[in-house]
Amino acid sequence: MTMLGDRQQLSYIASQAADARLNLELETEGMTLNIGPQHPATHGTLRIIARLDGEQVVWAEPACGYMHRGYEKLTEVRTFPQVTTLVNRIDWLGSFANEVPFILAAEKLMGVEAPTRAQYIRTILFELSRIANVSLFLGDLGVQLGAITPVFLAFRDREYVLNLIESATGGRFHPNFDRIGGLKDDLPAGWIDETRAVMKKLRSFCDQIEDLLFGNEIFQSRTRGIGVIPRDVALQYGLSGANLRASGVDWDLRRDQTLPMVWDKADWKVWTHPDGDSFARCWVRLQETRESTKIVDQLLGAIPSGPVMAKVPKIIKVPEGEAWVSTENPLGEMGYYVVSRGDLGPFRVKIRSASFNNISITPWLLRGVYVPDIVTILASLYFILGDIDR
Amino acid sequence: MAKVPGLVKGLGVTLGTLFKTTVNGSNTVQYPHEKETPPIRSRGVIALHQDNCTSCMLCSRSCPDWCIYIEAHKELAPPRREGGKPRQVNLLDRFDIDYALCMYCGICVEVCPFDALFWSPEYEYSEPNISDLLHDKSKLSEWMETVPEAPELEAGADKKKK
Amino acid sequence: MPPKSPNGEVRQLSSSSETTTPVVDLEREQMLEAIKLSLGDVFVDSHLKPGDDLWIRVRTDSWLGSVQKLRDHHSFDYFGFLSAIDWMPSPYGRGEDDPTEPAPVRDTTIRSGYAGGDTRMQVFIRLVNSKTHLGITVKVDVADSSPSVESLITIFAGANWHERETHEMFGIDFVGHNDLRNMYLPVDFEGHPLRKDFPLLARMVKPWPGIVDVEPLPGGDEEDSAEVKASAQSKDSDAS
Amino acid sequence: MIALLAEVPYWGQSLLRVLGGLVAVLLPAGTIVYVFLFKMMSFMQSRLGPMEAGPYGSMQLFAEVGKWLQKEDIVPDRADARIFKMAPVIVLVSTFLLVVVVPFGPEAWFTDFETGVFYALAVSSISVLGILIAGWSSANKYSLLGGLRAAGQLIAYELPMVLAVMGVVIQAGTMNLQKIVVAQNTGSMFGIDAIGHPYVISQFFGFIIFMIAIQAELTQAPFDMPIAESELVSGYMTEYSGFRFLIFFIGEFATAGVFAMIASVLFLGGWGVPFTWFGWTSVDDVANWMNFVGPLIMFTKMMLLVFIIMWIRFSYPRLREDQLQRFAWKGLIPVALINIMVTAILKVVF
Repeated sequence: MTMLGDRQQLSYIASQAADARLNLELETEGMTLNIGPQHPATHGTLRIIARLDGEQVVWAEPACGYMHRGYEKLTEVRTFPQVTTLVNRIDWLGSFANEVPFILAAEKLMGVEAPTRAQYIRTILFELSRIANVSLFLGDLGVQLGAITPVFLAFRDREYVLNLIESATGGRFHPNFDRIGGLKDDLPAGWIDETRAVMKKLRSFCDQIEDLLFGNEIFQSRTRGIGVIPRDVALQYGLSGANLRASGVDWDLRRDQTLPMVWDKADWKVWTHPDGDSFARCWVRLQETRESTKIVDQLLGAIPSGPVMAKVPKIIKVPEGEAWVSTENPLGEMGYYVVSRGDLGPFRVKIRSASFNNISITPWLLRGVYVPDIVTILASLYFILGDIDR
Repeated sequence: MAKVPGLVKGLGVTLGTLFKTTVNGSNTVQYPHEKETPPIRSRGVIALHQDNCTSCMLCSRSCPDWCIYIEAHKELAPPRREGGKPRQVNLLDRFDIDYALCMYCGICVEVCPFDALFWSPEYEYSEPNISDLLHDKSKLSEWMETVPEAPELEAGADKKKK
Repeated sequence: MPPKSPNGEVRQLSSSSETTTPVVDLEREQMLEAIKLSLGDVFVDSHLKPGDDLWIRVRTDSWLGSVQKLRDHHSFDYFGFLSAIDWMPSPYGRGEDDPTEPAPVRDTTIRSGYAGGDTRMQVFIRLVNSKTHLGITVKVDVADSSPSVESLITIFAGANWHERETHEMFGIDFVGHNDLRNMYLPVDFEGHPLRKDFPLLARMVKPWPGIVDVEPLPGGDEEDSAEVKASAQSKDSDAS
Repeated sequence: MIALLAEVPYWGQSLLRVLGGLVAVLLPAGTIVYVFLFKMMSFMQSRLGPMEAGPYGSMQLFAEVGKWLQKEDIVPDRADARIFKMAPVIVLVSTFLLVVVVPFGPEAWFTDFETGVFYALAVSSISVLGILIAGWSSANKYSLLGGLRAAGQLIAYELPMVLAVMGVVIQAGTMNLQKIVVAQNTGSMFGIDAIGHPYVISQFFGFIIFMIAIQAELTQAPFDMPIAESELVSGYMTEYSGFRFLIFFIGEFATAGVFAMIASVLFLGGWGVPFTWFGWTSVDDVANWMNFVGPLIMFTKMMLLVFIIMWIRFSYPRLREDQLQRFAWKGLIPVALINIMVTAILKVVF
């Protein structure tokens, strides 16, 4: 893989080399720096090929595909319930949130809607997986910028959330709890009180991270004004989630879209930031984590009683049709374009993952920055490799 | 009140955690010495209740990974009642789960119509060699002992479900 | 305070989807009319699911122009994704065939989805209006012999990677995109994996464990296995 | 001490000095690694750190050393093998050379330089050579970037360090480290001589600048761009393995210890306690037991300073290279110059 891939990449770099001779006065040649696929800054196996002039990036491009698992092809040989087990491995940090849009798309095609109780639990678990995902981002952000402590605090507190997800669904990372028509099971007793306690902990974690990182002048000088994405560019590249909101676009699919989920039953705020720089992106995520804990807290008190599963046949055949459902996942807009042919399995599933679009802006964004800023920008765009490569 | 510089606040967080860890102890579980009990629903390993299995192949067929291998043959069993016709039963020859392939999705446990498969929270079965992760029915039956009772459900749940 | 739902109503909506979603979706209908008007004869077909989504299909030769019109005149300024569909059903099924028996013949007649289609493969794109948050799926046919369509990178820079991926996975050429390198696969990879006639090797190298059936009693009859299946199915319906 | 040593032949004296040097460098380094790197960092991050090797993981360091010694000594194919192998040694040697001038007691020193400060500052920059060599000879782009960053950074921070020390030198009127210690412990502030006159009070800005410069010289966060594990993998150390990495590792923490010792000598009164406590008037009066207690006092002060260095290291993110340079040239150096001017004026006035 690497050798052949390299040849292709290198020939492309050669074609860009004319560009790279920026420093005309000194006639210095640029240097090609391979960041990754095995590199501490690229959680996963993303590789960035950067053409440098000194420490300044002349041209840079991510090379993905080191973790391409071909999920779109794999879905075509699986039945609908089996696909759920695949899709929660796309963004492995917020896996429950990956299942939801797929299940919603299938439900839409079948004309089934989950019972209200299931919708509440779904939404709560969805937000919990957002918290699990983003809290790791907040910690990882520190590591990318050279602070070692936040990541351990993040792992410490994310563990509580994962424990919650595990005790409800049975899987820490891959819940596979969503079923077409509802949920696999109801919540175990005592879960609601536990969750309330954990949400309190997570809020204090957010405060800690804010004090440790966001308030830190060094952190601010590293992130403010770095990697600025203007509003129209963000829309053009299809950026989503916090990256889009940090560019001043007030758009949250949880609020701006009607889905059989219950975000509208809670009182929360969509945070935006006008700057569009790395700091804005990180800050929006921090605020969103806080909002998520609030959403969870409010919904916990309002879970109605009832069944968690609608009446669906045991052997699920989804009627013919096409459906597009996307939700506001931890990383951004995650959507599935499901085409069914009335078979046991989907005919075609196009997985629109957030990171793919979010990272596709990097060649544009990395031009002219310094090597340390590559790391800052990648960290602030926040990607999960499985979400890019799928 | 004057704004505390972020640099000082950051130092405060680390120092605070230092004291907290010193006083309250850390969150680390010293694994081989002390163990966490996983939640009841935790999907650790799949246990097989051999007597319930009728080798209907449903689990094997619904497995997304194709990691359940079943072989069985029919045999005549003594009749249930005196003087009845001898019954035909399926005798399980092989029931292997390849845990190197298993995705721990639980579909097999769900589709099993005869309650022969269960989740156990047991997790200590790692092997140095990947091929040793193919476990046969005797090993799977041993895990039956570790299967816990299903947990109580949260208030408001529909009690119809087991 | 969110309203308590009366004892968690179970909604079996296979027939009642019309009751919850409005039959008339004025917003989308107006949108569709406006698009029809501005695209003119470039517009080929459309499909509207009220309260859900809108699909349109445009002529291949003016793909770029029509998307540009959608962006500029109908403010579909948010680029969701671009991909393609191969409408030919796979001749391999789910790879669950018994290798010892002759391969079953499968129906591979091409049937297009919403908004129709004349070719085996279609490129489609998802655009959203960032103000009203209404989305649209735009489809375009690509010729079977030389699948090729105009590239959108001049109007949506974000289409770059999506077109590279589609090129790699479906072998569709994007005219105007000068950098259609593979994203995922090695350079000398042959074939286009997401085309339906590309076999999924993982499902070919090993026979499906589900093929194996219970060995019958020597000289026994087949009734018993049928009985097992029947009881399994009755249990199914119980459980649901 | 000197009297004791006088009876030992010259080779014996040298041997003792070498042994003493090893203890003075390795013991603090080991303590720093265990107390701060293993335990304090872990506790600051809600974990326990190593717990398996020895009680509370106290033998962990030996286990690590054993592990590193077992590892293969890899030299990259394209590396300039001879100087690649030499580089870590140069770094460590500069640490050993540095400890030579540090006084540990009234008579417990390795050598008594009249220009000790000058020597210490000169020797400390040898390690830059080692790092630059390591970065260049590794034939690795990350190492090269790391080495160049280190060179630029160490040179930039050498200057504020020198300037910060200058204030102390002006105030003490000597470049001899021993005399600086004595001057602090015999001095008096505003007529009160109960605590002597540690220069950390009168040279507060100098102290701050010196500590920041140390932080940068040691390449600890927020100035750890030469290592910058999230950008440059491990900077100039990327290609090193086995005992050569171990030497770098020891060098890093030993230098931290030695720099902290120098800082405590310059600003905290070194090995001494205020002489008035015991009624001593000059260094000749100091009781002989101070030769044994002095090193402990020194050690305590060193640990205090290393605690601050490490605390900052574990809390802060890292600056960018250009921000670091800007901070040195536009921030620290002007402040240090003003500090010198003010000190000089006050010195002349009073």
